[in-house]
Formats: sequence, C-alpha cells, structure tokens
Amino acid sequence: MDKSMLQGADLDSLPEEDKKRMATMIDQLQIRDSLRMYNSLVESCFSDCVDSFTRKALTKQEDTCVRRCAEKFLKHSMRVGMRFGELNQGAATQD
Amino acid sequence: MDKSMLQGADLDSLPEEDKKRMATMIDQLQIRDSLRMYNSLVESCFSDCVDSFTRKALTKQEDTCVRRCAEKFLKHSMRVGMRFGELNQGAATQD
Amino acid sequence: MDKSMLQGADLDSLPEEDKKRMATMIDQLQIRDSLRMYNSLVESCFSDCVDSFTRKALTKQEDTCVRRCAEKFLKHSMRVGMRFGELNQGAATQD
Amino acid sequence: MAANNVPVGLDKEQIFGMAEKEMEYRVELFNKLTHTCFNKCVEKKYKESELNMGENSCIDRCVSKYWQVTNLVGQLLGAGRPPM
Amino acid sequence: MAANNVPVGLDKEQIFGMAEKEMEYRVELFNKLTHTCFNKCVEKKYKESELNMGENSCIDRCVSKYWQVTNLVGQLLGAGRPPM
Amino acid sequence: MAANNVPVGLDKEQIFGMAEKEMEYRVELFNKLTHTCFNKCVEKKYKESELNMGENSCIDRCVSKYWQVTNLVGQLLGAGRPPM
Repeated sequence: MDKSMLQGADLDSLPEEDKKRMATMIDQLQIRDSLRMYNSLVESCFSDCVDSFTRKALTKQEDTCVRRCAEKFLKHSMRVGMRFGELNQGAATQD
Repeated sequence: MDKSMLQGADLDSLPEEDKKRMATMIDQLQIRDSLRMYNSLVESCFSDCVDSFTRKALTKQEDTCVRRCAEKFLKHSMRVGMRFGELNQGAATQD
Repeated sequence: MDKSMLQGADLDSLPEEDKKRMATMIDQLQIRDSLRMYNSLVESCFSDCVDSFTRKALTKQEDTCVRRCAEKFLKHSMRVGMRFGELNQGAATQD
Repeated sequence: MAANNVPVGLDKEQIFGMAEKEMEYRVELFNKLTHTCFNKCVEKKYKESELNMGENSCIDRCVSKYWQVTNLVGQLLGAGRPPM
Repeated sequence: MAANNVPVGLDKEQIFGMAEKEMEYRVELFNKLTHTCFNKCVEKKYKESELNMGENSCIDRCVSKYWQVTNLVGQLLGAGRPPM
Repeated sequence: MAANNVPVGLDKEQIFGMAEKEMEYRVELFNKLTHTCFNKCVEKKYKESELNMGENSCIDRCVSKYWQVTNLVGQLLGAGRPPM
C-alpha cells in the first residue's frame, strides 16, 4: 500500500490519543493489505503459470514462470504506486 | 445498497442505545458499500471501454463509452434493486 | 472454514478473558466465511448453469445443473480442506 | 436476522456481530447478483446509455432466477436458516 | 478525508469509521487499478522478469487513463465529493 | 501468528488486530485455492454430482502445487515470515 494514499488524513490536527488510534488503524489496514496482495499475487501467478496436473511437484518451467511472474508483478506494482502517487499529489495541490 | 435489504433487523425491539449503535453500523456499511460500488463501476467501465494505450489521455470514443457504461450500470443497478426488493418483500410476508 | 487453519493461534497461553475474546473473533470469522462461501457457491453455479433468460422460472435442466454443481462444489471443498489441513500439519511439525 | 431467531445465551457483542455479518451477506449477495446479471444481460458495446426492452426483461428474469438459485442452494446446504 | 470536510454533528466513532472506509476505498482503488493494468499491459508468457519499454509506457498510460475514468465517473455520480 | 513471533512492545489491541488479519489471510488463501482448483480441475457440464477419479487426483495435485507456489512467492517476498 502506498503511503501517499493516506496523506489525505490530516493527522496533525488531532489530539494525541486520536492520533495514536488513527496510526493503529493505518497499521492494521497496511497489514491486511500486504497479506491480500500476497494472496492475490500467488493466485495470479499460479493461474498464469500452472496448468498441468499430472504430477504433484512443480515442474522446472512452472517454477521459473512463477518467479518471473512474481518479480514482474512487484515491479509493476511499484511503478503503478509511483504514478498513482504523482497523480494524487497533483490532485492534492490543486485543492 | 437497497434499504429493504436491512429490513430483517427488528430495530424497534431494541433499547435506545443499541438502536443507535445498530444505526451507526448500518450507516458504516452503506458508506463502505457505496465506495465499493463506485470502485467496481470504474473498474467495469474502464475494462469494457479502454483498450488502447498509445496515448495518455482518454480518446473521445473512450470518454463516450465510459459515460454510457456508467449510466447503463446505474440504471441496471436501480432496476435490480427494485426487483430484489419485491422478492425480499414477498419472502418476508410468507414468514 | 477449516478448523486447522486457526491452529496457529496459541490460545492456551492467553489469560481467560483474552481466550474468550479470541474465541468470539474466531466464531465471527467463521460466520462471515460460511456466508461468503454460500454467496460464492450461488454465483458460481448460477454462472455455470443459467444462460437463457426467455422465462422467469428455472428450467428442469437448470435446476438439475445447479444441484449437481452445488454438490460437486461442496465435495471439492471438503477434499481441498483435507489436503490443505495435511499440508498445514506438515508445515507446523517442521517448525 | 430476525430477533426471534437469535439463540439464547449469546451476549450483546455476539448479537451485534451476527447482525453485522448478516447485513454484509445481503450486500454481497446484491452486489454479486448485480454484476452477474449485468454481464449476462447488458450489451457491452455501449451504443446508447438507455437499457432497451430486451435488456430490461432479461434483467427481471435474471434476478428472478438468481433468487431461485439462492433458495435452492440454501435448501441443499440444509442449514435450516432461510437463505435471505 | 481531510478534517475540514467532516460534517458537523458527527461523534468520534463516526468520524473514525468514515476515515477507515475512505482508506479502505483508496486501497481497493489502488488494487483494482494495479490488477487491471497488469492484465492490460504485461505480457503473460513471462519470458523474462523485467518489464520491457513497451510494458512500462503502457503501464504509465493505463494508470493515467484509469485516473481519468475515476474522475469522470465521480462527476457522473455527482456526489459533490472528489473521487480521491 | 504464533505467540512467540509477536514483537515486543505491542499493546493488546495490536496483537488482537494482527491475529485477526492473520486468520483472515488464511481464510482468503483457502478460498482462493478452492476456487482456482475448482476451475482448473472440475468439469463444468455437471453430468453427475460425484467427483470422478481424474478430478480427485487433479484436485490433490492442484492443492499441492498451490501450496508450493505460496511458499515460493513467500521466499521471494523475503519477508522473513513463513507464508503460512
């Protein structure tokens, strides 16, 4: 989850205990989000790379495919995060 | 979210403070639901309408397509809500 | 939801009131999960079995198809739960 | 979940939790139904922004059939609870 | 949700609830965008683990167009609130 | 999340929150696995309500391979935490 996504929340104006509560909430959402990302990365790469069920173990090709898929997905996801952050930034400064 | 979906909850029999808590819960679910609906409408119409990535800006056709898609989706969603409410109503009076 | 999925949580080491809270949390997740399973079973079998909209009522074939689909899905789901439990067990004893 | 279905011996937290799960379930059912019937009934070329007569009657039948499938699967799961 | 947009008369629970929903919304938007653009832009044969130049520029344009669609739909829904 | 993995200095709310997220994660993993393997292994014409031998062994292998992919991706993410 991109940090910039949460920048809208104006934490500084809150009293101390609310700030703490808000921070905990953000932490919890980030934990949930990374676990979901992990789950959906596994599902995507499994679906794209594994299609034969004649054996129990991953074949060498499937293993390679999953590794590349995961790497590509992560690079993609970082790039999207960067672009998304820039657009968010632009929208924020227009306000 | 259709109001009728929540009619099963027998709010009148609850003490005052529980009523308030239940109402807050319903409000929260409605906010979450409309934000999700918004997200999934965007995703649907984007997927159906945008397929060329040779330029950064939406083309005139893509713009028109997205507008029609969103309007159709909203009309569809209202019709489904009506029919769904009728069936719910029927099921409730059968009890 | 497979019971074995929650075995990682070391409940015995917790004080009494935390145990109760943890148990309530697990119950809530199980309720949510079975309702979600129900929803996704309906969606899957509807999508696979119902494709004609010239009449309001399910045809005999659609009815039969939905019944078989639901039975197959449940049997499949139980088998996956068993295998998943074995793998979880294996992973746990390796620790 | 109607109040008279609530098992005895549950504390308030559990009752609120169950009510919340039940509402989440209804919202999710509605959303899945909406998306499924949109895909089955609505023409995706978006030549106009109105639903035509064919689409409208397809939607009505789709909702009705989805409802029947929900009830049918509910019976098969035999949970003793009404699917709605 | 910036503090200055919060309607008066809400208690603290409601404000926290709204902030939470808003963040969930942003995360979900980001995830849907990520998956949609992955499917539209990234070659699925996975012959290498790098994104090539074509994929990279497709991703940039895809994000930009998704953003525009988000804004456009937001205007159509006319909620008076910014979609982000 | 086993108790001995919990970092020190977290208060009880955070521990409960983490335990809840962990369980949600396992449920979601199980559900995604179930749906993916249903789509990969089960014949969709529904000529009978039993799983045949081919489907059963496909399911077993599918679960096993899904598990391996989960572990493999976990290693790549290198989070130092076991994926399960």
